[in-house]
Amino acid sequence: MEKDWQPKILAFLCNWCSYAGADLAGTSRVQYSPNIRVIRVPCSGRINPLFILKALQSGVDGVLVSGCHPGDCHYLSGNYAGRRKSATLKRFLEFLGIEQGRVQFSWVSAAEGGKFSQVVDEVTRDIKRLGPLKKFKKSS
Amino acid sequence: MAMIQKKLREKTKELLAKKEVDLVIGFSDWTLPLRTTPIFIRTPEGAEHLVWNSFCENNLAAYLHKFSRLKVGVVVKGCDARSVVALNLEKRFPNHPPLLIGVVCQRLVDRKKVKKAVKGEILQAVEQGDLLLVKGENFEVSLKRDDFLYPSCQSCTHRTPHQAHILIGDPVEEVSLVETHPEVGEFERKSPEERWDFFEKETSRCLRCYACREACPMCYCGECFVDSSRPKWIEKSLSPSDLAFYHIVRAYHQTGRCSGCGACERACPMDIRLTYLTQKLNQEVKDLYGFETGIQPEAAPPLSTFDPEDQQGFIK
Amino acid sequence: MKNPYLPIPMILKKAQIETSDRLLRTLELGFKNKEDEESFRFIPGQFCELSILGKGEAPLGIASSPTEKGFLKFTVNKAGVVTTALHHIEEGSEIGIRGPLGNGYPINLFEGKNLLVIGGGFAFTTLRSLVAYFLHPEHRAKVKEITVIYGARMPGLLLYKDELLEWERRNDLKLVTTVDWEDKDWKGKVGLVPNVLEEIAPSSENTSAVICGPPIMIKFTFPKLMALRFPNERIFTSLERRMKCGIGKCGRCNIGHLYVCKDGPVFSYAQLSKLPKDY
Amino acid sequence: MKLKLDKKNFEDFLKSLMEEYDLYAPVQPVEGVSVFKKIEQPSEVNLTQLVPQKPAKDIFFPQSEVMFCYEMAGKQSRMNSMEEIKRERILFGARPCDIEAISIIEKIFVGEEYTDVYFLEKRRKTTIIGLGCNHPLSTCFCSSAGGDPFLRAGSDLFFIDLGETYFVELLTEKGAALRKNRFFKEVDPNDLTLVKELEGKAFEKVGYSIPVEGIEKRLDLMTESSFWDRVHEKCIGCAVCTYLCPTCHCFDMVDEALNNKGQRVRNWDSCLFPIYSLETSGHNPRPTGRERTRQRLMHKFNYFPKNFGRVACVGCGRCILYCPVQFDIREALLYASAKRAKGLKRKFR
Repeated sequence: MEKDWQPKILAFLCNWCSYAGADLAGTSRVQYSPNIRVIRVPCSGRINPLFILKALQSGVDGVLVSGCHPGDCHYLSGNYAGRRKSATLKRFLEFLGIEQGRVQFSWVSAAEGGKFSQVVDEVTRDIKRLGPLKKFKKSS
Repeated sequence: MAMIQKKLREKTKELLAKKEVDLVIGFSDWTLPLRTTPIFIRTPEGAEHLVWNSFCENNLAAYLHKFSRLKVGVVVKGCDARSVVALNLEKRFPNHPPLLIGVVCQRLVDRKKVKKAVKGEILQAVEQGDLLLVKGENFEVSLKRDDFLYPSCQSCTHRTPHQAHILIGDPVEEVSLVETHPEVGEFERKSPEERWDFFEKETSRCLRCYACREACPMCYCGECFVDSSRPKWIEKSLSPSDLAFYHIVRAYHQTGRCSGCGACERACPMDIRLTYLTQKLNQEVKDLYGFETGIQPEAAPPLSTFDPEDQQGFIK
Repeated sequence: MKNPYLPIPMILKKAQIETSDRLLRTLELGFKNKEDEESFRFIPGQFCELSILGKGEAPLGIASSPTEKGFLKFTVNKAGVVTTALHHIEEGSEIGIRGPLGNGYPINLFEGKNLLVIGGGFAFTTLRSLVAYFLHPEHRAKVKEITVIYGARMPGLLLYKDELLEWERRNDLKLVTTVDWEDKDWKGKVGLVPNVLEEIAPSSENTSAVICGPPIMIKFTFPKLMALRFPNERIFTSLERRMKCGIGKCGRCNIGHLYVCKDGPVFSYAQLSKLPKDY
Repeated sequence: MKLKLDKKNFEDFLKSLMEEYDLYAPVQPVEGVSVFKKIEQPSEVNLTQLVPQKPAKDIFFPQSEVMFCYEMAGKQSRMNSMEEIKRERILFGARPCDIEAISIIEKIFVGEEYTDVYFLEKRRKTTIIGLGCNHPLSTCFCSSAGGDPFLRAGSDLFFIDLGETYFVELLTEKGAALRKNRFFKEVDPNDLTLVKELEGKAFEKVGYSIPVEGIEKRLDLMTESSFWDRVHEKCIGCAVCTYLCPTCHCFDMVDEALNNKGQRVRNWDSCLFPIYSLETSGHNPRPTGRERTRQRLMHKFNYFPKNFGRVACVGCGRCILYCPVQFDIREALLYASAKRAKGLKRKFR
C-alpha cells in the first residue's frame, strides 16, 4: 500500500436528513475526514444496489449510504424499504468476499451535524484499515 | 414414475379435450440421453408425447411470459410451482393465471455429473427404480440415482407442489436438512479472499450468453440492466470486473424471488456454479424476514415491503 | 491494407438547429486531412458512420451533394446515445467518420427520365443530396422534370427551409410542400403526403420515383404510386436498420440475403418484393 | 508429406513449437468445460473433449477484441489500431469442423470491397494443426454439412491419433515449415493402413442422415411458413447456440471510455437477442422469437448459401449439445426438408 494513500469514499446522502446533517456539520464548523464525495439523493430508499456496485467498480474504496432515522422519512417509508435492500446487499457482498466495512449505512438526521462527522470519521477509519479496494475494481 | 407419466398424459388429454386450457407446457423425450425438452401441446392427442422422469430439468414457468394471452396449463415440480406463485405475486398474470399441473418430484439427475462418471459418450440412459442404467458404445453401467442429483435438488425442501391445481403423485414427507444449503455453508467457511477468488474464477468462464437469465422465470424485465444504454451500467466485454458485476446483480435481483430450482446453473454451457449465490440470498431473506419464495401465496415479496421492526443492527 | 473500421478525422465547422422541436441539428464537417478529402468520393444516398470517441457510432445519410466540395453535411435526429452527443458537440471539435457506405441512389437509371422525389419529415436528408446533385448546372440536363413533394407534421419541422425557398423560386423544379397542421404564415399545402401525391398526380411515364419517410407514410404512399402506374422497378426507397459495421460483416441489418448497409440502403420495390418482410 | 510423432514426446514437441510460436490449444479450466486458449505450459493442453464449448473461431475472431485505442486531448484525439499480431501463432488440436468454419467466416470477413484486418492478420499469422476425429459423437453431422471427420482442407498440418503415436501430414507450405521438427519421425506403411481403417469407421459412424443438401431451395419456399410459428416456441432466447457456433460471426461494436482514454471494442453478438436488431426509435424488425429463430436458421441455410455458395453450418453439434432446452437443429432441418415434410410423422418439438 502506498504510504500517502487516502481512500475515496462515496456517500449517498438523503436530501431531507443526512444531506442537511452534513450541511449542519459544515456551518457548525465541525471537522471530519475529507475523503468523502457526496451525491445527494431524494431518499435512502432511492438507492439502487447498482449505484453501490457501479461506484465500487469505478474506483471508490468504500460507500456510505445515509438517510433519515426510522419514522422520520420525508416519504414516510422510503428508508424502511431501503433498509431491506441495504441489509440483504450488505450480507451478500460480504458473502462474496467483499470485506465487511466497504459498504456502510447510517441514520443521520438534519439536527445531527456531530453524528455526521463522527460517522464519516468512523467509515474513513474502517476503510483506511482495509486499504484500497482491489477486488471487483475495474482495471483500466 | 411411470404411473406419474401415465396420469400426466391422461390429465393433459382431459384438460385439452374439455378445452379448459389452450396449451399445455410439459416435457418430452427428444434426441439426447439424460435430457428432456419442453413441449407445447395443443391437442388431446399430443398428450402422448409427455414424459416424466429425472431429466425434466427446465423450469417451465419461464415460458409463461411468452404465452400470456393463452390459457396455459404447465407441468411444474415443487420448485417451479413456487416460481409461479412468486410471479403471480408480481402480477405477471393479469389475463389468465396458469393452471398448474403439479408433479411430486423425485429430484433430478445431474447430467454433467453422470457424464463425468463414465468414459466415453453416453448414448442411452434409462431409470429403473433407484438405478440409472447408462449405456455407451463400449460400456454399460448402472449407477445409484441418488448419488447423481443436482446440488439444488440435494438441498430441496419442497418436492411437493402443494400450490398446484392438479397434483400428480403422492405428497412426500419433506426433509428438513441440517444445513439447508450445504453449498452455501461450504462456501461460508472459506476466508473472504478465498470466497472472492472462487467467485471470480467461476465467473471468469462466463460467455455472457445470458442462458442463466433466460432460463429463469423471474428474469422477465423488458430491458435487462446489462442491455441498458442510458444509463450504461456495465460494459459488454469480458473483463473480470464486468463479469462479476453481471453475476452479482443477476443473483441479487433474485432476492426473495428465487425458488432455488437451479435452472440457471443447469442452463450454463460453461458449468459455472450459480445456485450457491441465490441460495445464500434465500437463506438471508428467511433469516431476516422469515420469508420463503412461493410458499405462502399471499405474502408480499420481502423487498417490496417492510416491517418497522426489521433488523438494523448494521446501521450506524 | 486499409482498415475499414478506423474512422477518418473530420472537424465540425458549423452546426445549426434545423427544426422548431430542436431535435434536428445539421452538422457541416470539414476534412482534417487533405488526402482524406481527395479520396472521399460519394453519390447521393450513401451514408457514413459518425463516430464520437467514448460514445460510439451512428449511421447517418449524407445530406450534402457530391457537387458541394470541401465539406459533408449530416442532419442528426436526437434519439440515442451517439446522436445526443452529436447534438452537444461544439464547433471545432473532432468527429470521426467512416464512409461513404452503401450503394446510394441509382443515378444512372434516373438519367433521361423525369424524377419524382417524395419525402417526409427528417428522412429528407439524402433526398436533399439527390435533388441538389441534379440541380447542379453540370448535371441538370441529365434528368428531365424534377418534382419534389415534401411533407412534415408542422412547418417548423421541415428541414433546410432556406433552401426550400430557393427551390420554390426556380423554374426547373416543381416543389410541393405540405404539412399536417399549418400555421398562420403557411403558404404550402395542408394534408398528408399520399393525398397530396394523389392530388397533383404526376405522370408515371418515363419517371422514376424516390420515396423516403416514416414507415407509415411509405405504407400509404406506395399504393398511390401503384395507382399512378409506377412500375415496381422504378420506385426506390432508402431503408434504415440498426447497423454497427456498415460494411456487411457484423450481421444484424440483413433483409434476406441482402445487407442494408452494403447492398442498400437504397432498394427498388421490385427488389424488396422478393425479400422476406423483415423490416 | 507424411510423418509421425511419438506420444511420449508430445509435450516436448509442444514445447518446441512454443519456442517459435504462440501456441493455442484446447484446455479445461474445469472438468467438462473446454476452451481454446494460449498455452503457457504444454501440460495444460487437453484433447479429451471432442467439441470444446468455445470453438476455435475465438482465436481468429475473439469474443471480445479491442479494435483501436484512443486518447482525447481537448477537441483533438489520437487513435491507435490494434490489429497487429507480433508473434506467429499455431493453433493446435482444432477439429476439421472448426477449421472449416474458419474458412466460412473468412468468406465474409475477407471481401472484395472491405477486409476485416483484425481477422485477416490473425488468419495469416496462424499455422493450423488439425486433429482427426476417430470417434465422432452422436451429435456430429459434419459429413452431411459438407465436411468429414478427417477433412484436411484448411489445415496446414493434420494429426491423426493412432494410439501410441500421432500420424502427421504436412499439407501446405506453412505446414512444411515445421517438417524439420526434431520430434517428427518416418512413417510406417502399417500406419497408413491404420489411418484408412480409422477414417472408414468414423465416416460410417457420422453418416449422411441430415438433409443439408438442397435445403437452400427448400427454405426459399418457406419464408412465411407456419413452421416458424412453432419452431421457436421452446427457444428461450439465450446466445448459447450462436456464441458457441463456429460459423456465427455477428458482432457488436462498443466504446469503452474512462476520462480521456478509451477503446472501441467488438464483442460477439447474437441474432437471438431482441436488442440485436432493436432500433433507437423502439421499432424492432424482428420483434419476437419467431423472426429471430427464422433469422438464425435462414441465415445459416438460405441467406449465406445465396451469397457464398455454402451453408453456414459445419455440423459440429455444439448448438445441440449445449442448448439449455435441447433445440435440435438436425430436427429442424429434417422437418424443413422436402422428404420429411411429405410423410411427416414426428412433430417438430
